Amino acid sequence: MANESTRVNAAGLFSGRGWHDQDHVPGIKSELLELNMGPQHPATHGVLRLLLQTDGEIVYKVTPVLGYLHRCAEKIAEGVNYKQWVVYTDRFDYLAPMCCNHAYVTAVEKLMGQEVPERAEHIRVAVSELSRIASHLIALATFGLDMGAWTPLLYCFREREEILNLLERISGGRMLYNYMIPGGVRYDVPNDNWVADVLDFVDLMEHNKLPEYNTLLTYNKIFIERTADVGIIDAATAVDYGCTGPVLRGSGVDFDCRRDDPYSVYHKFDWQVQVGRGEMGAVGDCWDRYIVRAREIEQSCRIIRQALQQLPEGSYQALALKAIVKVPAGAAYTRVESAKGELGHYIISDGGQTAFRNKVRSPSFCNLQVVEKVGVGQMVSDLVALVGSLDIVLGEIDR
Amino acid sequence: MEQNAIYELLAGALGDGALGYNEHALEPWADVAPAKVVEACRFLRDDPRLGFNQLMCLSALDWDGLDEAGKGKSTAILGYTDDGQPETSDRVGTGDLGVAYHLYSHALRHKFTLRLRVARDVAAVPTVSGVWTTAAWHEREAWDLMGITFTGHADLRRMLLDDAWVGHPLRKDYVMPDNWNGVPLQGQAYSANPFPVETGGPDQPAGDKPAEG
Amino acid sequence: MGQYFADIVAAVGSAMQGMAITFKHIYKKPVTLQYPDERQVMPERFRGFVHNDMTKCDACNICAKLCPVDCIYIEAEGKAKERVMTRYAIDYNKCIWCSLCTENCHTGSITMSHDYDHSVYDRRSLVYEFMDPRVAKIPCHRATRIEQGWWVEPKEDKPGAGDKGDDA
Amino acid sequence: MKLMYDFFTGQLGLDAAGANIAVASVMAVIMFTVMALCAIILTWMERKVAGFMQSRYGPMYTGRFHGWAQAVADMLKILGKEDIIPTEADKGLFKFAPILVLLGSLLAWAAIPWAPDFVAADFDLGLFYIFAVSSLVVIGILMAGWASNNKWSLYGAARGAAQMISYEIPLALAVVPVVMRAGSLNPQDIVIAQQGGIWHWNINPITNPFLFIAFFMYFIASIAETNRGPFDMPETESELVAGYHTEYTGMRFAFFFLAEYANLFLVSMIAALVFLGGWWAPFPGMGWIPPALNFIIKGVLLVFLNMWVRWTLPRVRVDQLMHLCWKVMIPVSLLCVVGAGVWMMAWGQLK
Repeated sequence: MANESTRVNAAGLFSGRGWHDQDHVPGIKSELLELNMGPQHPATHGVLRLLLQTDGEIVYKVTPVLGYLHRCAEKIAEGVNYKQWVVYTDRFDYLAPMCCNHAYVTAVEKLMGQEVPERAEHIRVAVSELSRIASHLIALATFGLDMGAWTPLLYCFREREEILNLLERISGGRMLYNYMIPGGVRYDVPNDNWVADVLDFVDLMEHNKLPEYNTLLTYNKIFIERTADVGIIDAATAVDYGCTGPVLRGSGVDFDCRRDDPYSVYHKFDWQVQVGRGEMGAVGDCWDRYIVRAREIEQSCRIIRQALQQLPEGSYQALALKAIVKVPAGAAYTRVESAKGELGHYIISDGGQTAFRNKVRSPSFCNLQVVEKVGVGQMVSDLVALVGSLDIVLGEIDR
Repeated sequence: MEQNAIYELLAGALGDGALGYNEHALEPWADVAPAKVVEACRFLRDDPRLGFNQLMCLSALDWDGLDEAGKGKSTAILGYTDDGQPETSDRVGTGDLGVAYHLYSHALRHKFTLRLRVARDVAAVPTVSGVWTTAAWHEREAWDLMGITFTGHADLRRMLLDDAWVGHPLRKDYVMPDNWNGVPLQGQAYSANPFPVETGGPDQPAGDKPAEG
Repeated sequence: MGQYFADIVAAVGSAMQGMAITFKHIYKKPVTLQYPDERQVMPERFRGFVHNDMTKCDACNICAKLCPVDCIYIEAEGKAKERVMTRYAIDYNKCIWCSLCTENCHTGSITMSHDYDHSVYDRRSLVYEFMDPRVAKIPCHRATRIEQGWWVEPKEDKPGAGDKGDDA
Repeated sequence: MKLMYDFFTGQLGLDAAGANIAVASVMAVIMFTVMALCAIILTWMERKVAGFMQSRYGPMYTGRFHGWAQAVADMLKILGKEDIIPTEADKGLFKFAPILVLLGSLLAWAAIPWAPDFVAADFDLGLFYIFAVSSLVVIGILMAGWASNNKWSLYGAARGAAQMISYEIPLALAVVPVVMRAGSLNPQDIVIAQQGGIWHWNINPITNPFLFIAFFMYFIASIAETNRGPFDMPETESELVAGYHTEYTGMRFAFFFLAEYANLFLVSMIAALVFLGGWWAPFPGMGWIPPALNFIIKGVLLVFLNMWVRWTLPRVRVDQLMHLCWKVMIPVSLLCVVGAGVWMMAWGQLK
């Protein structure tokens, strides 16, 4: 209900009247409150710790502290052979593990110069997009929960359960799949009409589930009041801070690795890249990032439909499942559009069984850095909205 | 724009700073002198023909144990001997450290890779966080895990590990300490059975029921 | 001034639509399973607890080597021909259910069962000794539970809660 | 009340003062058991309503049929919990805060008329007394937030106090038109004034549209008064973990829990009393339903409406909360007061 004049434009409030330097009440010394938001805090989506300095409700300084979930995955990559490390990629972005598998496996194939059969690529795209929908569902759900809406969380998890069941039938695992290997996928599509079930799910998702979330949350006035003009990241800041994925697209930059730096068989499908246009407030506010994710679910549904309808026959593995995968010496950086943004692997191999160096460029790591700049001057509730809209996963930040 | 054309422009701008260009590698990269890296990055970003406005990835590297041809034995994690004791390494790292910059241009849709090598004992590289702010966190992580100091960085603290941690884990000659503030780090040996089951003891695994025997 | 009333109308309108949806869900059938009494039918490729069939296993050590977390402990004596295995244990504390061990087992003895609910009172009983006759059977395995009399047969699942794969 | 009074003075031969005390103590016992029961039933109802709205069952296990014993189990569990007081906490305030919060809502129950002449304390300023007493809760919340020596609780307490104080104004303003129509502050007179079927209830938009708007103002302000639904800023899970009662465990937390549901039922009963015709049945033919049951059914329906709103709408930010109160609710309430007055003058409905 707050109209233009009274809306607390936090940035304006902060810079406009120099909130801090003047004494509120002459003679009474007031100082900033030093607060710890995290690592055990419901709003930080995992073990992130934000050191806040606040003056009343307005946040004066944010310093993220990371490393609570550091599992030395890059050091382990130097001791574990290429096939065994696929298991560790599941644990980076555990909400969209198929995309992480896809990123690592594409990198190793580029190093090996390994051709992947068409059928395997189609299955990989379909399965990655299913994982992306599952991840976006959690993003919508937890962002709604941060805004206080309990019910959308349960509906999104109900849909996510469907996806987990489908992925469980094809790969065997519910949340962590270890499904892709350099040169293809480990199992073929199950023959008990899995493809038909996926297509049914996709139709269900696009035609009556998404409209339901939209009426319940997206176009709810209170939700719009809480997210429009909040945590505005303009395009220049987004690019300068290396943000990628829905965060970058929410700020109006039309960039998506699947289309602009094509890998796998994405070039065969037609779909649109969703960009934030500032419908409810400034371009690049929390609502834009939210709506980009919501619309990306529709696009993923379209991609899955095309990928599975044009599923070619043929083998699904280029190399027999040898125990050890040999990779010739060399270095390569490849990137993939994972659910959170651009997930890149820079692998240097020295011809041995294990990688010489395997650097993981995780999207949430770069997206989170924006909080230091954009979080200042927001209210505490808006900071929660900002962190929620960035949709960070601490598994891939701390690696 | 073609990779080597980009390199020509860079060499032109940098003069002696650009040390060389490895064209026929899987992913061609340009070597740059550490002193000139900020100038190179600023040029790559600001030149209208190049426009590298996104630093995709800044990775710290340790070239110890890898010879020129890119072959060589990478020292696996210092694992455990058969009887379960951790292998201590007497090897002292001699190779030099390095940093790799992967750049991308949104407008012109092309990529470029920049690498530099720096001696192990004086591992200092000027920071590029002035050019791309995203480099700040990547450099803090590089300092934290690899031990490369970035001169001119705003607040070079450890990114992932605790501030009181000693040593830089991703170096090839890194040996994990036995414990940290009293917490045993080595843990039980991997290969041996962590819980030797006595024969017939009271807490003989009794399946699901509480172990009242 | 117009914005003032537009805000009110938008707020009331969107709140009503939201409430209509939540009310509709009251008379829809809930989708949750009452876990201990109703169980989901696991699909055929489901990766439950690792189980090794001692009769077929010939201590070739491939599974121990392939395991990314080294949770399979094998001890054997003697050379190739009269190689005798004295100990085969899988440490379920560490096992991450990645089924890499089942891939390259040439005798097919190591398989992933369909059991997933396995809670014990003592961590030590999670290190399961396959060769040791004294040790009680694995509590999680279906056969053991049927013996102990509290196995709940997974009934036909709810629509969309997993397919009709048989329960291995 | 009169019946009990005559019974005590008649049969037991107590003098006037003794009979009054006896009647008051009997009523106190009744009130407390009703409140404890209401807390338990409403807790169970909330979990069931939330469950079914979110396409799940809610408690099903304890007590076999639809988990009816879940709330009783919760209460026993809470009583069994360890009673932790944070070391640096201000012990005195920490212990007294929950009592004050519970006191605030329990006192207000005394003036609620359940049936004709069946009310714990029947005095002419009943409605005024209810609103006066229920502002005690604000002090309790501030005490709890400050005493638990936790920065997040302080945030919750500050937000809670600001919200409850500012929402008392529209709450009271919304009731003023009803008092004008009934001509008295005594809840019994207000209900008697709404005699006859649903047509004579205050909420009837045709007899007085401003009263109809006043009902919604009252309902929204009552949600804010109980820190629930879209206005649960003081105890948001996502920011302040549990706001002012984060550090409370065991019996003290049970007080807060009890107070929340008692307050919820209290505001719903006042709404039923003031707008929906108290203990009168909606249609003339339904005279056989005992009056108290009518009253309770209306209260529970309003509680359901409250829960329905809570489980649908997202949370309003603190400054938007204040804007809603001062810039929207109060002007509209004032409009209702003036409008209702003029409307009544025009149609001669004034007593």
